[in-house]
Amino acid sequence: MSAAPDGFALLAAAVIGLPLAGAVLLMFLGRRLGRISGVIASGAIGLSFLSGLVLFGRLLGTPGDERRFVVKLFDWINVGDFNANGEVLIDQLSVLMVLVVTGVGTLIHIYSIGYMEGDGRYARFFAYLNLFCAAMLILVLADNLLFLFVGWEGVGLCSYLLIGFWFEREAAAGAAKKAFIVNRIGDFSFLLGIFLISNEIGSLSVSEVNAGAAGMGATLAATGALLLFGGATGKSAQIPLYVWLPDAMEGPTPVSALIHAATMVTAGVYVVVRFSPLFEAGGTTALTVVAWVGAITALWAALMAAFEYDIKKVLAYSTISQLGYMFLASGVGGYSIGIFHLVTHAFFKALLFLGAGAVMHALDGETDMRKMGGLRKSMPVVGLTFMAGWLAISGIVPFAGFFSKDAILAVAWEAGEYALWGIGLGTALLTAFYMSRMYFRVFEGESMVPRGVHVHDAPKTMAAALIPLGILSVVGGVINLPGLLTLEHFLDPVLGEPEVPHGLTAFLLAGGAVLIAVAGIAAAHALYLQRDGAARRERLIGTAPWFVTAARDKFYVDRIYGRAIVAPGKAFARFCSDIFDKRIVDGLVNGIAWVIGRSAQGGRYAQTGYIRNYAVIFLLGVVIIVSFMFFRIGVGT
Amino acid sequence: MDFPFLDVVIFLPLMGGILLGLVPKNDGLIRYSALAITLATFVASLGVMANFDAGEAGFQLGSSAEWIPEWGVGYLTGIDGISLWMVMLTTFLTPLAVLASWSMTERVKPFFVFLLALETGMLGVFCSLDMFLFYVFWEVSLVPMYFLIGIWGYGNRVYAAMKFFLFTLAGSLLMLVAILYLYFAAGGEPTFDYQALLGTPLTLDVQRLLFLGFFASFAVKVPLVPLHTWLPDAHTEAPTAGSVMLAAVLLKLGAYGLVRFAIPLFPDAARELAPLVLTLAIIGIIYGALVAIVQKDLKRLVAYSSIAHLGFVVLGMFVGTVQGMSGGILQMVNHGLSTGALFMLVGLLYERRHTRAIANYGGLAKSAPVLAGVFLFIVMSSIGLPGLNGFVGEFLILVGTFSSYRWWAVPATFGVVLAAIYLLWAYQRVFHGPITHPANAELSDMKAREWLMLAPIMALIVFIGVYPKPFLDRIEPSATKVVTQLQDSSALPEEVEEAGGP
Amino acid sequence: MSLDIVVFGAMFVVTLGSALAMIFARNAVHVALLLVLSQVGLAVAFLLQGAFFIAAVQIIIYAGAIMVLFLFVIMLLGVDRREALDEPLRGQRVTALILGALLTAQVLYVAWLGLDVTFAGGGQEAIEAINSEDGNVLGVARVLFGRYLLPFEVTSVLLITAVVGVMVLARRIYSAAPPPGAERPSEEKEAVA
Amino acid sequence: MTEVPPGYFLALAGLLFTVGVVGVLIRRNAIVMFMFIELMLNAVNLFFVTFARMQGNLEGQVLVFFVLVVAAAEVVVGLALILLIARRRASLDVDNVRLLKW
Repeated sequence: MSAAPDGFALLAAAVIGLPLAGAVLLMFLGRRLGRISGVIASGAIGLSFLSGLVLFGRLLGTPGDERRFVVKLFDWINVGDFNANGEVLIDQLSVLMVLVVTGVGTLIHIYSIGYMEGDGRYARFFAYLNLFCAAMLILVLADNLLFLFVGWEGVGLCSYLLIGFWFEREAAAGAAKKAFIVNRIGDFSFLLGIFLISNEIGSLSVSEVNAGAAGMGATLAATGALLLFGGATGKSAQIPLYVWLPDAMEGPTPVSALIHAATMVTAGVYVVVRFSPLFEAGGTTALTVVAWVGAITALWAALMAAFEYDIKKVLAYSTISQLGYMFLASGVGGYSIGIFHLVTHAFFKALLFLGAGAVMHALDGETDMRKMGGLRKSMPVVGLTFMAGWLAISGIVPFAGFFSKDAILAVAWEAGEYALWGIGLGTALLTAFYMSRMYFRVFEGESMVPRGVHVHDAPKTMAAALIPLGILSVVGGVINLPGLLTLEHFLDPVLGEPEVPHGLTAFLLAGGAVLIAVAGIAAAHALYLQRDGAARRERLIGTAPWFVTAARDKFYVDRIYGRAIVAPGKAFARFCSDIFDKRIVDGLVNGIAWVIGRSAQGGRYAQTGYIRNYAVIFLLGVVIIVSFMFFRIGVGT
Repeated sequence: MDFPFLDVVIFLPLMGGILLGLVPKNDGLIRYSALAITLATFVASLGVMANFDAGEAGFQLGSSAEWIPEWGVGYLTGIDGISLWMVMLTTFLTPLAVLASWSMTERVKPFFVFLLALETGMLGVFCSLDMFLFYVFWEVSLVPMYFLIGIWGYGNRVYAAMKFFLFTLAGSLLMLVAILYLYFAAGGEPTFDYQALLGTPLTLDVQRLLFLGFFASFAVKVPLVPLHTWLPDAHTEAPTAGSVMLAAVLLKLGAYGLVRFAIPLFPDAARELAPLVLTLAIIGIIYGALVAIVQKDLKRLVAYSSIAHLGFVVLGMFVGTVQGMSGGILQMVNHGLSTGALFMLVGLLYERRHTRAIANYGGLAKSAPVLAGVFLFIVMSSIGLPGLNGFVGEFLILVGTFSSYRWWAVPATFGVVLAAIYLLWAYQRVFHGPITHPANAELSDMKAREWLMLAPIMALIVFIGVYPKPFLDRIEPSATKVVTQLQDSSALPEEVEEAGGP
Repeated sequence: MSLDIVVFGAMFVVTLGSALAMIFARNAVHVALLLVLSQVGLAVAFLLQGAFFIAAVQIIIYAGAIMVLFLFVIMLLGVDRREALDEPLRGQRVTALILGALLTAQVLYVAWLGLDVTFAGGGQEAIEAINSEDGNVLGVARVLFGRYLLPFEVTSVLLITAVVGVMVLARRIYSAAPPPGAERPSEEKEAVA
Repeated sequence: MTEVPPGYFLALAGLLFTVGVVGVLIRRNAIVMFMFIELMLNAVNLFFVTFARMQGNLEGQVLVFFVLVVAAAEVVVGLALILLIARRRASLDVDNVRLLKW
């Protein structure tokens, strides 16, 4: 690590500071700025993107192995031997993430100018978006695990604010709260990981943690890594903490695109990749867990996506599933592949969400796919870009998703994890199927749109975001095209070179993946576009109706969590509050008071009020005292 | 330094209160006078801070005078890095508490006189270096609070005031016995001088008993479960300013007492009984949070959250690491700010709607967006969102706990999750959702006076969250000193191993 | 058997007998008269023991002034008031008698112990000496205005206080309107009448 | 002066005292009770005089003087109180005055 060149600190500060300043400005003056606030926010994040680009350019200007700079922004917490400062790490990985976050972020900001038009809290929305970007940039740039945690929680807060943006709806408010709390459960694990690492390594800096990980011993390293991963399952919506993401679709659609598809939810992947030496130091345990959790989540979420009717929820499950892919890739050692998929996913999933948003915008907020259909003709721009996204996520050559997904499957194969590879392949089939199902139901076939709804294509600002993303979804794969531009090798100094198959194996694997994708699309075509599709669907459901019921009810996971954790917790809390506090503790206190009171009551009866009674008692006392004196002093002496 | 800033700070409110008694019965004049007095106190305390030497671990800026020389009672004051912030917190929040009771119309004069007397009592506790003086201030601070709750409280105020008084009095009597024992056990020239009593040699058995005597008093005040039931009642029934002072400062008296007296005077007993105290602290964290979840009364909910937060403070103080101790002390300030602000906000809601029941609210974010934003900001501070003050304190406490009592840290950290649950759920029910009650639709948003009392707190919350250095730099030397007293330097490593075991 | 013993025996019987009779006398006036008799007997006892001044004061102040005051009050409140014979307090009489008997036993036991105690210092001779030299009154005065001067003066404060207190108490009776808390104003009038 | 040993006088005083006590306990008329109290005071006076004789100085007799003064003051105040009570209650029965009751 060499000293940071001049200007890096300023650039890094600009990258984070611009959206932060925008957020603060809009927070306080938003109401006065009115409509212009959208432009201000977009400008702030756009400038941040430009700063990121400059940073990237300057980074490319330094030799490959020395592209790693730590810049201290401010002193933060220093007590005893514990130190955590506001330090940012500028290397290939973080700059790439900066570009993704600010790039996609800028497009989504621009999209939102049109999408949020007319909303009563227009300025506030952009304030939150800007704040989110700032937090996300802190997350990806932080060199210190604790500083990273600031971003980590910051994005969680913004996610909360934005999911609950339309808080008048009970569902939105509940979803926001659920997202925050479920994430907090993940953070619980994440914090413990921070404690463990800080305690064992004595530092929280990325480089020192990664360097010192090997010295921790396998068990501790694995524990630390898994604790961090526990946090990642919350943020990146993996089993068992994925339940918040489908609900999070209550937020405005640009939010879903930015936060719940492109950026925030990938933070978990980023952390796993960032601390890959720590995960590796834990032997195979930690990585195996990561890979398997990812794979199972990918399949699990894809299953639910296949039965969902809500357009945004399908995309949400799809996101969970794709994030599972990323963890799968990281778990088998393909860190840069995971990041590659993260990038392409950011493109096409943001695109899909924005497209879905445009559809909803056109249909007065309708999200049920059964009430759509045949929209391609009335919304050509949206239809076309959506098609690009659909083909990309399905993994059709040469769209972006093909390259990254194929690379993940290949790297799993090469690692000898055939079971994981198999799950990945199955998920790919499902992915192609449910995405095609969505595309067909929404854009092809007969229109189910109720009469009187005026369908219109995306307004200009929305199209301005859709088209670049559409292009990126088509050609995004080139950034890792073997021989042309290699993201992998760009990241190699940070993450090491992944082991990928070569030659015929690679070709066969890729071909297989494409075939699977085509098969999925064909199945969807047969079930949803052909004339007797409905009948076929009936028959298919008839073979395992219980499974369909279960899948449509999210496999009862929410209910199980509710019954097994929330309800007993609440019952216990009620017990504490109503029984323990009121009856036992207060009961004890009041009981003592009652006993004293009661004995005083008893004593009261002795107070007859008759003077002569008192006098008798007086005399009794006298007799006793005199007797006592006889006894004590001795009689007759 | 020649000017006795500290003594001025201690007695300025009391003097002001006495003068206030002479002011004619004009409510406006009384309010402004009270505000002026408390602001003057705050300014004087800034003088204390300016003259404070950050590198010094011992006591400074104090003065000493004879009081009852026959008994060895003296007027000894002084502050270190721990009490400095407690003093600052008190002087900072009292003007805001005055602002919070601006709309008070009933018996205005005695209210502010009691409030000022309360301030002197609390400042006196934080600055006393004489056990006798300390005890006097300790009890003195009880009386104004009793009247604040009992006279200006809500429905069940008399019960709450009595409960508050009896609980704390019962605890402090045990402490009195312990103080007297210490006084007689010290031998030599009779003295109540804290620093002279510090080195009193005591057998472990005696230490244990005396520690428990002090602990009983402080544990009630903190409060630790199961001695906590006075707190929800007192908080709920107290007027806003009373709740603010109670939560922000009065509870700190207990935690402060632990770190100032219980640990340094009886280090061996403190070390031996630390696991017990830690267990109680953790029970407090979990228990307070759990109970808060199901509360139906907004103020009660905040009150229970105090129990959880103070559990963190006590946890940090007894884990025997500098991080834990510093975090605990910083967390006292943090809790004072965030919970104080929460009570102010609940007070604002109450002023508008005259109800504390959560069920009567809903959808307020629509009618009062700024209020909702401020509320959320404070909630986030209380939850411990990184970048705000609560996180710095909680994190230091937990990281300190983890390094010496690994398994204790796990449930304590879980308390962070619970905090999010109860506060966000309550927030959702109050501010989110549709407006179900017509009165909520016309709810007015923040007014200038309300900004005036919340903006300083919010600024400080961000400042501590982002740049806690000035605070930590002053706390650390004193915290280190206490921690070294708590640690038996030779025996510590094994003990930590033992404690960290299963 | 000297005259002494005869006088003592007579005094003993009169004093104790009249005291006992007080308990059984139904009429308050009779009680008062019996008390006077008993006090006269006591005065004799004082004389027997050489306390001439006290004996005289006993007769003049006690049997005279104080008892007259008693009689005044009895007259004022109605001489014919009869005390009810029943005892409303359960066990009161029995307990009182038992305890009284116990106390009597104790007192007699102590007296019995002291019956044969002799005084080496010759107390009796000393008293006789004083009485014969300066006279009893002068002797008492020497002690009273010597060593006990301050208490003596303090008693004057007590008396003044008592006088003022009684005046205050008595004044209420003649206040124009009965105090609002008065329970039964009609009976009050009746009682005055 | 008499040859009768002081012990007999003491016995007389004690008996008078107990008679006074029993009288107070048994009688219900306030004035009568008061008179029994006087009787007890007189008994005590006899003790003092007898002790003076035993001690050989006059201090016991002086004390009787003080008792007399106190008794006089007490009687005056006490009777005034009785008078007031009697007017309010139309009765001298102390059992009717029981404001101290539960």
